Amino acid sequence: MSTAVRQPAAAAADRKPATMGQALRHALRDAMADDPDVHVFGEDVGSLGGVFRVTDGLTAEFGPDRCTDTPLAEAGILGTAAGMAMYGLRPVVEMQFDAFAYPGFEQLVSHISRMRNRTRGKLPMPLTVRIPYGGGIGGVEHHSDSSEAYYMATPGLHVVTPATVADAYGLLRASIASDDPVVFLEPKRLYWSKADWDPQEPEAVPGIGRAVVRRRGSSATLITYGPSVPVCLEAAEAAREEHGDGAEGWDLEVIDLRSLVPFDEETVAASVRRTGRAVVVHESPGFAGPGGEIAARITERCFHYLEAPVLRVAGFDIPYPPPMLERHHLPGVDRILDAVARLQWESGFTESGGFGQGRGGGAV
Amino acid sequence: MSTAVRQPAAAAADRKPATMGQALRHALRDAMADDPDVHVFGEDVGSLGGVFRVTDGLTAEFGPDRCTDTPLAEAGILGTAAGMAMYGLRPVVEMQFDAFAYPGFEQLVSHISRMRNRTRGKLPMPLTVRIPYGGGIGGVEHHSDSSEAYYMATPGLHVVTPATVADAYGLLRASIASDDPVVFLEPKRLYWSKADWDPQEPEAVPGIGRAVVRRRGSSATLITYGPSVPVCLEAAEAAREEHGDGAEGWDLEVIDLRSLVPFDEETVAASVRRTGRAVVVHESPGFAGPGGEIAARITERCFHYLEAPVLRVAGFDIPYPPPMLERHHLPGVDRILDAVARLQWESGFTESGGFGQGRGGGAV
Amino acid sequence: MTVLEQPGAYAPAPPPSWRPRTDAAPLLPDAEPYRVLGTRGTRTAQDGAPGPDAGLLRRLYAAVVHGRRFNEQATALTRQGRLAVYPSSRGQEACQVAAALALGERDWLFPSYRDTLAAVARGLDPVEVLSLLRGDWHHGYDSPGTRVAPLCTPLATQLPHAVGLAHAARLKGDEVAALALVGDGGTSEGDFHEALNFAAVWQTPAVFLVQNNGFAISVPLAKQTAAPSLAHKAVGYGIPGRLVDGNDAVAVHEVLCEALDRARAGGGPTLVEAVTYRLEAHTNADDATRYRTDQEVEVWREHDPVTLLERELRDRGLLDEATVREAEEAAERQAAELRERMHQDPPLDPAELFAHVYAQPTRQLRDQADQLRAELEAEQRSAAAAQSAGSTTAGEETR
Amino acid sequence: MTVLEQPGAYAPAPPPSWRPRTDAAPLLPDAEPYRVLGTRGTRTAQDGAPGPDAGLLRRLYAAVVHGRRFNEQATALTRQGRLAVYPSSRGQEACQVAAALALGERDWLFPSYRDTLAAVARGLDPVEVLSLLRGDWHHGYDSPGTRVAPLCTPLATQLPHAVGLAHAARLKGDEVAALALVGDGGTSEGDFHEALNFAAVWQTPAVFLVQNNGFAISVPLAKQTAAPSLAHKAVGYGIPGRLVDGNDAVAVHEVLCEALDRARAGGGPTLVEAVTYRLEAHTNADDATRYRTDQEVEVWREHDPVTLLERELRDRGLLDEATVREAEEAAERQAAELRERMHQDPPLDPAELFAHVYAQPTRQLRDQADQLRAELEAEQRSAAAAQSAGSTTAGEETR
Ligand SMILES: Cc1ncc(C[n+]2csc(CCOP(=O)(O)OP(=O)(O)O)c2C)c(N)n1
Ligand SMILES: Cc1ncc(C[n+]2csc(CCOP(=O)(O)OP(=O)(O)O)c2C)c(N)n1
Ligand SMILES: [Mg+2]
Ligand SMILES: [Mg+2]
Repeated sequence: MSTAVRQPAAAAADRKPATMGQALRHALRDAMADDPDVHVFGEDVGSLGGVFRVTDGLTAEFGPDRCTDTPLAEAGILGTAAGMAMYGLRPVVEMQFDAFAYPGFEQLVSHISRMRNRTRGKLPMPLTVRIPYGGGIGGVEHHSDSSEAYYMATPGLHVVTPATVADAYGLLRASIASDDPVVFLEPKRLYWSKADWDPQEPEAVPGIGRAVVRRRGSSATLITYGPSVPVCLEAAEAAREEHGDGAEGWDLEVIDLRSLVPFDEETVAASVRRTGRAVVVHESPGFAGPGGEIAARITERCFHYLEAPVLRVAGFDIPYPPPMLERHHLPGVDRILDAVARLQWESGFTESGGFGQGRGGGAV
Repeated sequence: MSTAVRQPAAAAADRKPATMGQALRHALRDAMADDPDVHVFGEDVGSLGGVFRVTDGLTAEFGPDRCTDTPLAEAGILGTAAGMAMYGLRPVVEMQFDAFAYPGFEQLVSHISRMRNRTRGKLPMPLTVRIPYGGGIGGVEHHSDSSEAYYMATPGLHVVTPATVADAYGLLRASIASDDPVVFLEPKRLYWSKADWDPQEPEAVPGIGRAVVRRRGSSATLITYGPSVPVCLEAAEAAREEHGDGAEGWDLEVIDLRSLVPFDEETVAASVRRTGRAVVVHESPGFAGPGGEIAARITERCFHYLEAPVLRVAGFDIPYPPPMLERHHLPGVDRILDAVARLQWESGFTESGGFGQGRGGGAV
Repeated sequence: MTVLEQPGAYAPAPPPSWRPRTDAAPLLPDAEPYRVLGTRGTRTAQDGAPGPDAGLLRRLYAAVVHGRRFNEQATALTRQGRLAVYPSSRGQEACQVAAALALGERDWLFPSYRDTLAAVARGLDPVEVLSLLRGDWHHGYDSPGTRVAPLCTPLATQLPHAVGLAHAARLKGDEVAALALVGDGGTSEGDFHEALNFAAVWQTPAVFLVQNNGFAISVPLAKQTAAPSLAHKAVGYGIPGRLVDGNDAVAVHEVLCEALDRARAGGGPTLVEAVTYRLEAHTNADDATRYRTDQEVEVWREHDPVTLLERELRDRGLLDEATVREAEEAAERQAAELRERMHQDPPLDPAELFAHVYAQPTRQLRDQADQLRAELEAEQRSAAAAQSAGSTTAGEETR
Repeated sequence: MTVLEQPGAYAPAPPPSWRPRTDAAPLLPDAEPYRVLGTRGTRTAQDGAPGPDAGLLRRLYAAVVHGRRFNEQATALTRQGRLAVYPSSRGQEACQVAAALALGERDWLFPSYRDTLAAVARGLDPVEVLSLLRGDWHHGYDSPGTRVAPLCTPLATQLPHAVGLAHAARLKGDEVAALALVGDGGTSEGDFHEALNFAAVWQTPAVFLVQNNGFAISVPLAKQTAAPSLAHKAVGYGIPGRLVDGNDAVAVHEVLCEALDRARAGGGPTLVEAVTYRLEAHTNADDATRYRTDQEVEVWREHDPVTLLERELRDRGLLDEATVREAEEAAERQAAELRERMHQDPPLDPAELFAHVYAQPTRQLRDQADQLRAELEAEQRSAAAAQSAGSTTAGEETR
C-alpha cells in the first residue's frame, strides 16, 4: 500500500524543472501584471508570501494594496472579497488550510455562489478562492481535509483542481479570468512536485471543465483528480506487469478530471464506453464524496457498456487521521489495484445474479 | 407536475390527529422531563416557542435555564453546545432555518463531528442539532435549502430526517438519546402534516439507521426520505393506474430512508434486488447530492440485478428558486413517473450497448 | 500609493513603555442618545449650532409620511396574498429615511430584509424593491445602477460586503462611502465583528448603522447583549461610536452625514447605534403578543418618528395644513400606484432558473432547462387537450 | 432557580429616558499594563498592598525555569523528527505558567496549539500533551480527568466551548470556572466575538486570556486591530477588560486569580490581555526573518519573563544559588526524561482509525476496518515472505 507521490510522466524530464508551487506563484504574478483589478489577499500572503510561499514576492512587486495581509478572519476575507467583486475587482483570496475555510462557509454558500443568480447577472462574482487541500504532508488535525464534496454540492461555484505543474499555472489563470467564483483546490502534497515547465512560455492547457486522458489504456478507466492523479498513474504502471494468479497485466486508462464543476461527462463517458470498467479514486471520504456522483452519473450514461459496477477507492469515512496513521487512509497503488481486480474479470461474473454480497460492498 | 404534499397512508385516519410539529414538541418535552441533562436552546426558542412553535411551552414548563433564548449567533450556539456536552449535558439546539446553520459550519465540522474521535471517546458529543430544511412553503431566499449533502459528507455526524408524525417523535427521542451528534433535519413542509398519533402512547418506531418500506411493490423501488416521501407515495398510487401508451400500471415500492447516516444498505439493496429497478428521489440538488451516493452504493451491491441504471429525480443544480417558481424545482409526481418510465421497460433495452445518449443523461 | 498604511502602528516595545495605541475616550459614545427634535431651546443655548435647515426638514417630513404609508400598504399586500412576507419598518421610518437621504450620489447602501423603505426613499422603484418579498425573484433592482446592494437575509453578512466594496472604491481612488444597515440582533453575529475589524484596520470608508429596535424577533436586547450600549462596541475596533435617537430623523441624518463625510475624506469608519422601536410584529407572520406587552409598545408610540418630526415643523412654523395634506396625498397616490401594480401578476419565466447560475450554463444545466421546457410543453398540451375536450363537452351541453 | 436572570435589563423606554445600561468607565482597562515585578518600591508605596507571597514566587520561578527548558527540548525534538511540528511559547512562559497555577482544582483550561506548556505546568504528562504535535493521535490526555480541553487548532473555536462548559457547570450548581487562552490573531475571528457575548449575557464563569504576542504568524498586531488595546474590546460586551504585562508571571497570576474568583462567585466573565512576545518563530517550520527584525526581538529579550522573575526573587533575597541550581537541575531532569520517552516510538494501532468515530461503528466503518486489516495482513505476509526469501538467499550467499 504505497502512498508515494510521483510526478506524472511529463515531469520526468529535468531540463527546466519548476514546482507546482512556483507555477501557481507565476500564475498569480502574471494575472496581477496583466490586470490591475486582480487583488490578492488573505492571512500571511504579504511579507511571508503565504505559508506555502505561493504569494511570495507579490507585495514587493505590486505593493500592499494589491497583495494584502488581512486580519485573521475567514468570513471577513470572503465577505470583503464579495464586496470588492461587487465593485468590479477580481479578488483572489487564500484560505490558509482546507479546514480553515469553514468559518467562511456561509459567505461562500449563501452569497458568493448565488450573487450572480440572485441579481440576474448584475453582480457577478469573478473571484477565486485558493484552498490548499488534502493530506500526505504529515499535517496535524485540521490541516489535511479534502473538502471538495462541500463545494461540489453548492450550485454556482466552479471547483477546479490541478494535478500537474502546467495545469497549476493554466487553470489558475483561467480561474482568475473566469467571471464566476472558482474554488481552486491546490493539492498540498503536489506543491513540491516538479516538471519541465517554462514560466516564460507557459504551455497552453485545456480550459476549465475539460477532463484530460493522462494515460491511454483499454482494460479499465481510473477516474481521478488532484493529489490522486500521480498515484493512479503509478498504479497504471504497476498494473501493466503480471499480477495475481499469473494473469496478464491490465492496460489502465487514467483520466484527470481537472475540474469537478463543471464536470466533463463526455470525456469520462467516452472512455468508460471503450473500456467497460471504471474505478473512481480520491482521497476525500467515500461516503457522499465526489466518487458517488461520478459513479452514479457514469452508470446512468454507460449502463449497458459496463461489465462491472463502477467501484470507488477513497479515503475512509473517518476524520482525517493523525500524521503517523495517514498512510493507511490515503488511497495507494495497492488499494487501487485491489479494486481493479474486483472488476469482475472472470467471465462467470458477467451473468446476471452472479454478483451480490461480494467484496465490493464495503469498499468505500 | 404536481408538488402537492399529501400524508402517508397511515395519516388518512382522523381519530386523534397530531401534526408533525406537535409530535416534535412532545418529543422535546418528554426528553426534558425524562432527563434533567437535556437542555434546549437557540434563537427564539423561549417565549416565542420557535418560529415553527416546536419549542412552544418548554420555557414555561422547565424554566429559562432548560429552554433558553440565545444571542443571535449560530457558531456561538453550536460552540457553547459543544462545551455543554463536554460537561455531560445533552444539548438540543435549533437552527432557525437551513441556510442559517452555515455560520456554525466550522463548529459542526471541525469540532462536534470529531470530538469523540479526537479524544478517543473521552469527550462524546451527545447533542442534537435540529434544522428545519427544504422548500415548498413559499419561503424567500435562504429559507428553503436542502443542505443534507454537507452533513452526509462529514464523518462523525448522524443525519436523520423523519417523514411521518410517528417518526418525528420516535426519531427525535432516539436522536436526543444518542451518544453521538445528530443533525436532525425537519422537513418544513411536513410540519403541518397530520396523522392519527397519540402523545400519551407514542408508537414505537425503528431506531436510527433503519430504513422502512412504506409501500410494497414489485416493479421498481423509489428510494427517498423526508419531504419527498409523501410525494413518492403519491407517485406510487398514480403509477398503479394505466399510463403511457396503454401499458399496464407499475407497482412501485417506496423506501423511506429515515436516516441518511447511518445508511441502511441492507433494506435498500434487498428491495432493489427484488425489483431490479430503482429511482432515488430528493429535493436537494442532484449534482453531488445524496442521490449520487445512494445510486452508486446500490449499483455496487446490486449490479447484476439491475435491469436499468439507478436513476435520480432531484432538485435542479441551481440555488433554491424564489417562491413563485419553486414548484418547477421540486420533484413532483409527474417527474418521478417520467423517470420510472425511463427504466428501460422495453426488452430491447436490456441488450448490452442498446442504451447510450438516452433521455436519462441529463436528468439530474 | 498605498491606502493601507497603518495609522500609528503599535510600538513593539515591551511594558512599561507599551501603551494603548490611542486614547479610548474620544471613541466612546455620549452618555445619552443624540437628539435634535424638540431640543431647540436647550441645544442652541448649549452649543450655538444653527437649527436644522428648513428644506431638509420638509424633505424628511414628506419622506417619513410616505414611508409610514408605504409600510401600511406593504403589510396590506401580505393580507391580499401579494407579498410572501413583509417585515415592516413601522416605527423605524426616521432611520430608514435619514439613511437614504444622507447618502451621496455615488455612495452605496447595504440594506437588510427590513430596509425596503430605505431603498424606496433613495428613489428606487418600490415594485422592484419588493421582488424578494413578493417572491418572483430573489432581488428586483439594478444594484450597480442604483448603488443599493440586494436586501440581505442572512444576518450581518452584508457588512463585510459593504467593507469590501468601500475598500475597492478607495483602492480605485473613488470617493465612495458605503452605509451598511444591521439590526441589534445582527450585532451578535461573527460577521459583524469581522466586518468592523476589517474596516477599522483598513480605515475603510464604511459607516455601520445599527437600528436597535429592541428585538431580534422575540429576543429582547437584554438577552442579546450586556454592553452599556451597542455603540460602545466601537472602541473595541478603535473607531468612534455614536449613539442617536433613532426616531429623530434629523438627528440620525446629521450623525450619518457627518460619519459619511468623514469616511469619504479618509477618516475611517463609524459605528452608529440608533435607538428605535419596531412598532409592529417582526413580520406579518409573527405574533408579537407572545413576547411583549401592549404597554411597552404604547410607551414607544408616544415617541413616534412621524409625530416627532411633524411637531417640530409645526413648532417652527414650517408646516401648514396644505403641506400636511400634500404630503399625505402624495403618500396615498404612491400607495395606490403600488397596490395597483402589485395586483398585476409579475412576469415569470421558469427558464430563468438556469440562466444566471453561471456566466455560461453548464452542460448539466442546459439539459435540465431542456427537461423543464419539455415538461411545461407537455403540461400545456395536456391542459389544452383537456380544455378543448371540455369546451366540446360544454358546447355539446349548451347545444 | 434560574441562573439566567438578566442583571438590570435595558429599560425599554424611549429617549431621552433611555440611557446606556451601565457605566462604561469601570469596564475599561488601565492606561498601562498591570505589573508587579520590579515595581515593589512604587507599588507598596502607592496602594499599600502586600508584596507577592514568597511561596508563590518560588513556585512560579521553578515553573518558568522548567517551562523555558521544556520549550527548548520540544523544539529540539522537531529537529530530531520526533515532533511533526512545535509552536514554541518561549517568551510567553510567564503567561503559560501563571494560567496553570491560577486555576482551581475543578476549573477547566481551554488551550490552543501554543499552550502545551500551560497543560504541562498544570501537571499533565508532557508526552500525552505532545500527542497532537507528535502525530500519533489528535489528542493525548484525559480531558475530563485533567480538566484540560484538547489543544485547539482552529483559531478561537475553543472559546465558545469554554463558555458552554462553564455555563453547564453553573447550571449544575458546581463552582467551576473556565479559563480560555487565545492569541492576538484569534481575537479577529467571529467565534471570539460570539463567545464573549454569550458569556457576558449569561454571566458565565469564564475568563478569556489573550496572549498578545505581537504576531499572528507574520501579521503584526497593527494589521490585526486598530483598537486602543485588545482589552478594550471588553466594554463592547459589557464585561471588565484588564491589561497586564504578560511577561510578569506574578502580575498575570494575580489578575487571573482575581478574575477566576470573581467568575466562580457569579460575578461574570473577564477579558484579560497579556502583552507579551513570541521570541521564536511561529513554529519550527516558520521563518521569522521574513517579517521582523532582530532588533525588535532584542528589545523583548531584555524583558524576558524568566529574567524578570529571577531578578525579583534575588532582589527580595528569596533566591540563592542552590535554589537556582535545583530548579535548573529539575528542569534538566524533566527534559531528559521527555527526550528519552519521545525517542521511543509511540504505540500505533490502525484499527483505532475506525473505533472512535461513533459510539458504535457503522456497518460501513466495520467493513472498512476489515478491509484495512486484510490489507495489513497481506502486507505482513508478503514482507515475511520477502524476508524469509531474503534470509534464505543471504544464508545461501554466506554458505
Ligand atoms: C444568520 C441568520 N440567522 C438567523 C436568521 C433568522 N432571523 C431572521 S430575522 C431575525 C432577527 C433579527 O433581529 P435584528 O438583527 O435585531 O433585526 P430586526 O429584525 O429587528 O430588524 C432572525 C433570527 C437569519 N436571517 N440569519
Ligand atoms: C480558523 C483558522 N484560521 C487560520 C489558521 C491558521 N493559523 C494557525 S496559527 C495562525 C496565527 C495565530 O495567531 P495568534 O492568534 O496571534 O496566536 P499565536 O500563534 O501568535 O499564538 C494562523 C493564521 C487556523 N489555525 N485557524
Ligand atoms: Mg432588532
Ligand atoms: Mg499571536
